[in-house]
Order: sequence, then structure tokens, then C-alpha cells
Amino acid sequence: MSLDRLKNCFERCAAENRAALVGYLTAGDPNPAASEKLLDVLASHVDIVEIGMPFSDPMADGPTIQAASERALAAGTRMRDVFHIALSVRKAHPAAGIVLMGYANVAFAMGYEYFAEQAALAGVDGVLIVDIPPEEAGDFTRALKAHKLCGIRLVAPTSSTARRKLAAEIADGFIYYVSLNGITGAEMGEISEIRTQVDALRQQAKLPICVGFGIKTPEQAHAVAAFSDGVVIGSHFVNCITAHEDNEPAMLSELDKTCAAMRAAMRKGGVGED
Amino acid sequence: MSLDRLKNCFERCAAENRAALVGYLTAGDPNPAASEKLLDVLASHVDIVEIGMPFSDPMADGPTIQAASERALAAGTRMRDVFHIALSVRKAHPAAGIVLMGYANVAFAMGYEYFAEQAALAGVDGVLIVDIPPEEAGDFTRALKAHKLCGIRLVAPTSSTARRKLAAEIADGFIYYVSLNGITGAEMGEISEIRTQVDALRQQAKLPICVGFGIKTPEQAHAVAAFSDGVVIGSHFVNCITAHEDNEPAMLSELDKTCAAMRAAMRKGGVGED
Amino acid sequence: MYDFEIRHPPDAGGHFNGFGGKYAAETLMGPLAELEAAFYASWEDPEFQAERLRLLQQYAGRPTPLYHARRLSEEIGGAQIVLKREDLAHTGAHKINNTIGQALLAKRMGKKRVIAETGAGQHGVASATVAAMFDMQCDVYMGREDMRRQAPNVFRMELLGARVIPVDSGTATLKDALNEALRDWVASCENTFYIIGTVAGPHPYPLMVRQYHVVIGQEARAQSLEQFGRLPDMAIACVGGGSNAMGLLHPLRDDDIRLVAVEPAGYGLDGDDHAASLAAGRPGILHGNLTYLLEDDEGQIKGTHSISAGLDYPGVGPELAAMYEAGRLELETADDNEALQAFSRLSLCEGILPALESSHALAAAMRLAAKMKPEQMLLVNLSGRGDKDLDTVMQKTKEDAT
Amino acid sequence: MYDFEIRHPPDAGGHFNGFGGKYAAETLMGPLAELEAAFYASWEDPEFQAERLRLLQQYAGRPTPLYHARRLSEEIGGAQIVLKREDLAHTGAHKINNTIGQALLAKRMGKKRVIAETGAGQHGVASATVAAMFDMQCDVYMGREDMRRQAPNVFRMELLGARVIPVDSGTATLKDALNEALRDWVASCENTFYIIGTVAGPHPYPLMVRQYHVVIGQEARAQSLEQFGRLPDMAIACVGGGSNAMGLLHPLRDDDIRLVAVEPAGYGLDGDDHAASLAAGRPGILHGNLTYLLEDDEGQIKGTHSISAGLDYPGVGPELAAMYEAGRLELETADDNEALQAFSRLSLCEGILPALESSHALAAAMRLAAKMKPEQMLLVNLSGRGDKDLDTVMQKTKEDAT
Ligand SMILES: Cc1ncc(COP(=O)(O)O)c(C=O)c1O
Ligand SMILES: Cc1ncc(COP(=O)(O)O)c(C=O)c1O
Repeated sequence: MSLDRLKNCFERCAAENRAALVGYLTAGDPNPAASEKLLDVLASHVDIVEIGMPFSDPMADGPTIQAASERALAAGTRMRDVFHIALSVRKAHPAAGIVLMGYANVAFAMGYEYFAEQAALAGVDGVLIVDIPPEEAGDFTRALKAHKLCGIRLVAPTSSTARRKLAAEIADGFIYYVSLNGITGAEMGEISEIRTQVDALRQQAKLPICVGFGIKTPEQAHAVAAFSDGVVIGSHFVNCITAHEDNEPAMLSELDKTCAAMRAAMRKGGVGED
Repeated sequence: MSLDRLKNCFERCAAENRAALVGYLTAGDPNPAASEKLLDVLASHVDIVEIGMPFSDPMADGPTIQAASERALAAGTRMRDVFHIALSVRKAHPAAGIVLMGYANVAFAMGYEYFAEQAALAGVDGVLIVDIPPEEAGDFTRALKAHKLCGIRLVAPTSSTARRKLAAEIADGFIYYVSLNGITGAEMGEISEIRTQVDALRQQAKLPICVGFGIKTPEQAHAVAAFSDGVVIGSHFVNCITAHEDNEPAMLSELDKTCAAMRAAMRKGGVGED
Repeated sequence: MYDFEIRHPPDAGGHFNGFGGKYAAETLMGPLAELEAAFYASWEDPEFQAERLRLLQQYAGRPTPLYHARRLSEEIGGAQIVLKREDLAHTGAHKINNTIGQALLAKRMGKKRVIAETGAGQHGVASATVAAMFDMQCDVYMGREDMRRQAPNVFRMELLGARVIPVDSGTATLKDALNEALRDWVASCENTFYIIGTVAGPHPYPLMVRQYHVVIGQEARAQSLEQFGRLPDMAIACVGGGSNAMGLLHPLRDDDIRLVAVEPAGYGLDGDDHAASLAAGRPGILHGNLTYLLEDDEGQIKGTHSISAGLDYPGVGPELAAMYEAGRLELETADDNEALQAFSRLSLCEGILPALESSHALAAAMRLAAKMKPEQMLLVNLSGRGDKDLDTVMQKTKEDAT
Repeated sequence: MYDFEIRHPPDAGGHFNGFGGKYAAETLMGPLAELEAAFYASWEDPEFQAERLRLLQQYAGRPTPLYHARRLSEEIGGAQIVLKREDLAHTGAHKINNTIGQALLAKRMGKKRVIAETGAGQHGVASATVAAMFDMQCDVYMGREDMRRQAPNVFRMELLGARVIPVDSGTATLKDALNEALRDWVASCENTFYIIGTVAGPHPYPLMVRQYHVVIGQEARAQSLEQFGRLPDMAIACVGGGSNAMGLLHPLRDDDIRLVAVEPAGYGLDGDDHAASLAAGRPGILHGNLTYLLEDDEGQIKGTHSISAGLDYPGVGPELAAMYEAGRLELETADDNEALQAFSRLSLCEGILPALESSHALAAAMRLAAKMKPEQMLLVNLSGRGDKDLDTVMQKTKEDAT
């Protein structure tokens, strides 16, 4: 089921000659109720919804997403809220891909098996845990597989050829290529360098390749869309929340606009490519 | 000359059946001019005038005499003022014993020889330097002797028999028995103990024995006078200056009364002895 | 005295009986592999080891003495208390053993910049110190709250030429500084060496830091035999991340000696105001390794409290977790007040001001010694000196007076 | 490494070529004789020496390392600079060598109370430290002005159980504290041992303190031969009273080594704001001995100034005066700014924060090393660590910024 849904997303996009738009928000940010609405807006624009599980110590995230985690936790967000939000996205957007993103300890504290079961019940398609590399992924991957969830794998500029091969082998759903050595929200790397890397990665991996980290403008997104199967936008969307503290309607409308602009940038070829 | 004058002082007192009164003030305290008048008052009551040479670091003195030194130095007192004051005492009180008391560095800085010459010219009879013990006294004693000045020696409760003998041998004028292990102005020791010590000292020394350190009341003075040849009063007299800061007439009159009371206490036998 | 055998190594993935490992972001997996290879190669390199030992001896002041605290032992009337004097090491704590090792490794790897996280400032100072000596750029991450509490150490680092970067995220203390250092490293790993300050973090850090600190226990073992003709019956150390504990205890692991770790009970184990990860935590994953953590039921890391900033950390080195679960490590705790009392007692009895961290070990040691016999011997790691804690103690004394 | 021969002893009266002696009040002559006898007897007593060595090693952390400051030497481009690391001794300076010796002697003499004077607080802390270990009452005299400047050391002493007695007389600094301690001792000598902090005071203090410190030079000599296969060409130390200087230099006196003492030039030798007794003073008598003093034309002792409280004293040990007049001691000075620069340079180049006292020696050493050849070797006594000086340096840095 889940495997199929992500696959379908990419196929649909390919058919429309565009890259998939993968959009991230932290669940529970700025509070569970508002978050549910925000993710609904997000899901109405993007192909794949990436739902961040808030964590007290988000070591791979920059200030924007750190703050989102802090807001969500301060508002009392718990894992059942995360799953509830996922489920409501699933219900309203049956075709959307849904991926949970987060840190190992949250899943470990639940128990990998129970975590996977709950995710599956919530209609989630895939899971990306930043700090469970392939070397430590054994039990976790088994739990995901048992519930037909995709284990998304990251590949970074520092990943060796051997590691890229390993990621390609064990990944499901898609490969997430991190476009820079750094944290979320940093400045994006050189487009030409990213393209070279993605092209090379294609030789090793049959899965779709999404590119993320640091993409902030429709122009950047369009440029990346040209040679990737999907473009991940995170901090840029979270900023819609940050910019309108306590003003929910403003958040929602800005997110709506921002998503629409990014969605438009997904088409392959055209202005951005010239 | 000098040797004779001190000797005469004690003989005169003995003839009058009293102990000699030895009175101390710091030269230049609170300033050279006032000090000259204060010492004149002092000399009119006491048998032997002990003139303190102010020093920046009076290690053997308690707070009262330390402060006197500080006042004198702050008022610009120099050694020529000290000698000038001694000379004016000499002129007004031809029969008075005059002893300079102080610390080694002041005499050393002048040169022992020049120091002794100046002292002799000022009519001084004896010199007591707190921190030149017999062991270090060679050059200094020679200089004093060359100018017929008495080298007064201290004996302390901690002085060994050998040291007492040494002091008795090399001393001139009188022996100054320190009645306590401590600094000037401290509490006086046990009278009976002091008496025992003085009596014992008489077996070794033919010189007159004066007792000092910590004697503050006529009663104490009277008790000490009973078995000694002289009683040294220091801090108690200096307090007359301390008590009347900036009020010279008051200082002078209080010193006059205080000296008179002490002088009266010098008689041997009588009330204090009962 | 010293030997270079790696005893009780972790498995190839850096696991100690399941604990530890490499729970790191993909970007760091390459640099960690490179680090691991460089560490093992350097460990086998006699020249590297000779240079490391030279610096430990001639620069850091090793061996540190083993001192029989006679007066204290007598007053307590139980076991003889013997102190391993890491307080005399350069910069005032055991931390320098590790930073010398890592800085040498950084140099060998051609890195021109080092970064470090610090809580109390001791590891930051030790890092800034070796960076100065090796002419490397040094940035130290420190929670803004800790910078306020430990201002003199901030100034020390600056005098040593390091830049201290305030961390405002999270609780603005040690764990957040570690997060921030990891974030820096992810972006800078090509030219930057991350000097972790304790036996935590992803493999090979827990192994590497342990190996740089085992000189403590190796010396203590040899000194004990030489000075007293015997080994101690018990050895005891405080645990923040566990570097001074592993340094002392690991080389005694195969001896018939009771090994005791002391965790900070803060205001008491009842509430959340402590940092006793083994005593009150459970296994979880943080900062690159699987270990005991203080967390809520959903795995969110808890804020901690200890009067000693160096113990104020919600995790513990994975090898300690493994030794604890294997029954080879006994557990004790000491709260803020017990630590303060031990601080005062050692100062008054022996003329040694212990670090508040070490005071936790001392507090437990005094308690345990009292139940032992005078012919028994208890070895305590005096991991650092208390000079850095004067402000804290002064303030506490003032508070208690009012 | 150590030997117990008393080389170049003074004459029977404690004179070194006329300097020194026993210029004390009669009351103290008895106690001084008693002390002298006890010192000589203890020096010949193998048990006493063994216990002293045991404490120096196991308590104070001797031998302290000899460290080749490679980076600094390279940057200067002259002689190789080698540091004797007294900064690593317990309590952070060489002072502990002396207080261990004197406290052991006090114990042997049955004294239950010790007193001390202190300026920077280092000797006070070292005295309070040994008093705690030996279970003796300890009162430390300290100028009120110095107490304000060195508040952390005051608190350290109090934590060690000592009473710090403020001195308001005179300039309220070190010389006045010494006066006050002498006043106490005159009254208390029966049950009290006065621990003087440097190679000054009446005989036998200058000899005694020197003998307690020669371990520094004996070690350095042996370490130099062992580590570098040679002796240094020059040895250099700062001079307050001269204890760290005599400790390092005296055992090298009979070698073909240039010996250099560095005095504090404060704001400059032109005015009175310095404490360079040998460079700018003349012979006089103070605090029980004849030596070089800073005084006016009538022998009144001058107020002094140095940025380092430990050098802020208007006299110098008599044996240094004798060696200086005999031409066996070269003289250099370093002013406040040069000392601060040396402080900063060693911190940045070698990761060692030197005491401001020691920074004077370093300043002169750098100057001299620059004129020497790279194959020559210059040994510097790093007499203490700079942690105690952080406030002073911080304030100075702030002042310079505005
Ligand atoms: C003196 C001292 N002891 C102990 C610790 C705790 O660290 P660890 O448990 O790694 O030894 C610290 C940390 O700063 C410290 O400074
Ligand atoms: C570190 C240090 N060095 C030097 C001195 C100066 O004393 P001395 O000349 O006796 O070595 C002091 C005195 O406090 C000191 O603390």
C-alpha cells in the first residue's frame, strides 16, 4: 500500500513532466489544532507531505526547524497528536504521500514495532529518521517492513560510493539527497555540483531521488526540479508559521501562497532552465 | 657625660626612694612643632625622656605607637627634627636623661657613625634600637661608644640565661626589661612573674633595671616601681595625643596631668604596695 | 606503567553490548569512518604514542600523584581513602588527557580547526589550551546560561585565543552546546575536528576518549602497588558523561576490585532536578549513541539539574551503561548538599579544594568507607580542582547563611 | 634527583656576605634560636626528609614537569625556551614546597598554631592548605587592600579553615601584613609557628625557605640532562622576595650557567611605582634582615607598585643581594605592560596561563632568548599559574579597550 502510494506520486509527476514537491512542516507547530489545518493546506499543494515529529534535541536542524520543534513541544504536542494529524491528512488527501521525519529517540522510546504499527494505522507511507544510519537500522527497518512502510534513506555529499550503494540497496520509496554538508535551513550548495551528484547517484539507485536542504526560492526549486524527481522544501514553509506568530489565518494564507509558488516551480524545463 | 647623666638619674631616684619614671613619646607626633612642646611637658615630669624616632614599619609597636609614627611621618618629620627636639629638651632640662628609641634602618640609612655623632651633639644619653640585638650590634655599639652614648639593651621573658648575661655585659645605662612577650601597648603580664624575673636579672646585671611594655595605670606603675629601678610608660602617654586630635592645648594639659599621676606612682612603698 | 592494548573493545560498529553505536546523520558517517580509521592507525603508531606520552608528562604533568588522605581516613574511621590527583593536571582536571589525544589526532589528520562543546568550561578550557599549543583555530560552544555561571572559564578560553559561541537553543546548557557543535561539524567536517569532551557521542568517540583517559587508572594501579604494595578494594568516580570514571575504572576492570560510579542526585531523585541517568533513566538514543538517558515517556530529553555544571548532562557514556547492565559497575548517587559537604570536608581535612564534580565521588566514598575496615582501601578519582567552583560555593554559603 | 647537602650556607649568624642576619626584637631571639636548632636537626633527620619528600611528591605533585615551549621558541627564533612548571604544583605555585617544609617543622616542634603573611594570597593559601592537612589552627595576615584585590584567594583560605585577618596599618599591603604577623608572633611564639613566605626574614628563614625550594632547581637540572642531554645556558626567575628564584637558581650556582633575576618595574623605574629592590634600591634593614630595600634617603620604606601582588614588596632575600653583589646574579626588569604581554603571549602560544609574577620572568626571557642562538637553551621558572590573576587581567583588558 504505502510503497505503492509513493511510487504512484512520482509516476504521476513524471507523467506531468514535473518534479514532485515534498513539503515539510513540524507536527504540532505552533499547536496541534493549528498544525492540523496547516498540514491540510500543505497537503493540498504538495505531492508528498513530510510530517516532522518534534524532538527536544533536533541536532540536524537549523534554527527555523529547531524553533518549530520547541513551539510544538511547548504546546504539549505528543506522538498521538502527530499520528492524529497524519491520519487527518490521509483522510482528506487519499493520494498524497505521507512521510514521517524525525529523530531516533522518539521512535525508540515507543518501541520500533509499536511506532511502525501506529504510523501505518495513521496512513503514513514512509519514515525518515535522521540519526538511524543503515549501520544501526536493522531492527528499525524490520519493523517498518512488517508494516509495509518505506524506509527513506539519506545520501549526503560526504557519503562514500560504498555508502551510496548501500543506501540504494536498502532504501524504499525514494532517496533523499542532502544538497549540502550542513543543517536544514542553511544556504543551498552549488546547483551544478548537486546536479553532478544526483546524476551520478542515478547510476547506483533505481529509486526516485529527491533533493533537499536549503532550498528557499521558487527559482532554486525550479533549478533543482530540472534534474531531480522531487524537491524538498522545509524551513521555507515553516517560516510561514514563524512570520505570523499567533495569527492563524495569516499563517494559513501565507502558507497557501508559498506552496502554490513552489508547486508552480516544479515543472521541468521553462524559465528556470534557461 | 651621657653615661654619667643616666647614672645620676637613677642615683637621684634611689636617694628619693622612688623608681625612675621613663616616659616615651614619638618625635614629630602629631607634628614637629607640637611635638617639641609635648616633649617639654614630658621632660618636666619624667626622669628619663625616651624619644621615639618615627619609622614606616614599626614592627614591635602596637596600634597606638604605630599611629604616632604614621602621624609624625605624615607631618613631614625627618631626622633633623628628631635631633632638634632632643636638643631643645636637653637645653630646657639639663639633668634629664634622654634616650632615642627606634628601628635599625633609620640609623643604618644615616650611617651608624654619623647617627651617633648627631645624637651626641643633640645631647642624647642613650640609644635603644629594637631590632639590633647583641649579635648584630658590633658596628653600632662601636659608634655609640665612640660618642659616649649608652647602648641600652632589652631583655625579654624569652631571653635565655646566656642572652641575659650577654645583655648585662654589653649594656650601658640601664637594662630595659620587657614585661611581656608582645608589642607595645599590649596588656601587662602578671606582676608577680615580672618581679621574679627582675629579681633574677639583678643577680646577673649590675645596671639599673627598667620595666616597660603595657603599663597603663598608676596602680600598675606603682606595683612595678616597688621592685624596679625605673618604669617605662609609652602608649599611655601617646594616648594623650591620640585623644585630642588637632587640639594642642588639650593634649598638653592632659599629658601634664597624666605624667604627674605617674610620677606620683613612682614612690617605693605606700598604698600600692599593701 | 602505561600500556597500549585496547582492552574490552566494542564491536566493529562501536557497540558495547548493544550500547553505543553510530547514531549519526548521514553527513557525519563519512567523517566518522575517517576518524575511526585515523584513530586506530595512530594508536598503532609508536611515534604518535610517544608524542602523546611526552605531552601528557611534560605538558600536562602526568603521572598525577596518588595521595593517601590520612587525616580524612582517620576521621571517618573506615577504609583508607586514597585520592588520584587529577586536580593537579594542567588546566585543573583530567579533561586535558583527552584533548591532548584528540588534538594530536586532529593534527595528524591535517585539520586546522577544532571545535568543542563545554558545560562547566573545563573541557572548553582544555580544548582551547591544546589548540593554542598546536596553533589551531578553536571555537567552543557553550550554553548562554553556563557562560553566565562560569564566567572565569569563558575568559580563560578567550585568553587562550578561542572563540566562545553562546548557545541559546533548548535549555541553553551542555546538551544544547553539544547539539550546536554537532551542527557546526556537519557543515565543517572537511577542515574541522570535533573534540568531544567525554566518553559519549558516536563511535569511535566513546572508545577514543576512554583510551585517552586510561592513563589515570593505569597510573593509579601501578602507584597503588608501588606505594602500598597492594591494589585497592574499591574504586570510585563521579559520572557526568563518564570520562574520568572510565579513565580510572577501566584499567581495573579485570581486577578483583569493586567499581563504583557516582551520579548527581541534584535536589533529590524524586523529582526531575537531578542528572542521574543510570539510576533514574532508561536506554535511549542521543548525541550519536544508544545509552541511558533522562527522558520523558515519549523520548523527549529532560532538563537536568546538578550543582556541578560538569555533571549536568542527561546521558552517560555507553560503555558505562553496558558495564552497569553487566553488573560490573555499582551505582551510588550524591545530591547537591552531600557534594557541598564533601567539598568542605576535604578542604578542611586535607587542604585540597575538590571540584564539585569530584565532590560527588568523595561524598559517596566517605559513606562507603565508613562501612569498610581500616585495612581496606578505597581509591577515589579526584577528577578536578575546585577553584572553578568558588563562585558557586560562595553563593551557596551566602544563601545558607540567610 | 634530590640531595640534602646545604650548599653555600650562611655564616653562623645567618649572613650571606654581610647580608641577612638576625635583626629581630629581643623577644624573638629565643624563638629564632630554637627554630634554627630545630631546622638543622630536622634537616639531618632521614625520617623528616623522607616524610617531606613523600608530601612533596604525593601531595604537592613533585616533580613538576620541565616543558620545552616549542611554539614560543620558534616564534621568537632565538634560544630554546624551557619552562619549569611550578604552576602545576598543588595550590598553583611553588609556594607549597616551602609551606610543607615549615609545617612539618612546626609539627616536629609541637606547635599547634601557624600564622602567615600574604600578599597575592598564594602563600596564604599554601599555608592554610598545609595547616588543614596537619590539623593546625591557621591565621593569615593580609592587607585590606590586597584582600579586596584578591577576594577569591581570601575565600579559598576560609574554605581551608584559616582565618584571614585584615591589616589596615601602613599601606595595607604585603609589608604591613608581614609587620602584623611579626607582632602576632612576638606575643604568641610559645605555641605558634610563623611560616614566612619567601627567602626573607631573620635567620634561619632565608636559609630554611631556600632549602625547601631547591627541589625546583635540583629537579630542573636532572630533567634537563635527561630530556635534553645538557644543562641550560641561562636560567631565569622573577623576584618578589626571591623564593622561586633561589629555588631554581641556587642548585645551578656552581654550574656554568648564567643566572638571571627579574624584578618588577611596575609603571617604570623612573618614579616610585615599581618594586625593583636590587635594581633601584640600596642596602638597609627590614623584617629581620639586612638586604636591598626601596627606601627614601632617611630609611623610611617606600610604597611599591607592581601589577603582580606577589612581587609588590620593597625588599629582596638577602642571599640574592649577596649573589648580586658578588656578580653571580644578572639583573633584568620587566614592567607591568611587558608582563601582561608575556602573559598573553604564553597563553596564546602554549596554552599556559602564567601567574603575573612568572610573566615578568617570561617577558625578560623572551627578550633575552631573541638575542641567543637556537641551539642555546634558556630555562624559565614558571612559578605559578595565572588563574588567580584573571580579574586583574580582565580589568586591565577592559581599561585598555576604553
Ligand atoms: C572535574 C570534572 N570532573 C568530572 C567531570 C564530568 O565529566 P566526566 O564524567 O566525563 O568525567 C567534569 C566535566 O566537566 C569535570 O570538570
Ligand atoms: C606565582 C608566584 N611567583 C612568584 C612570587 C614571588 O615570590 P618569590 O619571589 O618569593 O618567589 C609569588 C608570590 O606570591 C607567586 O605567587
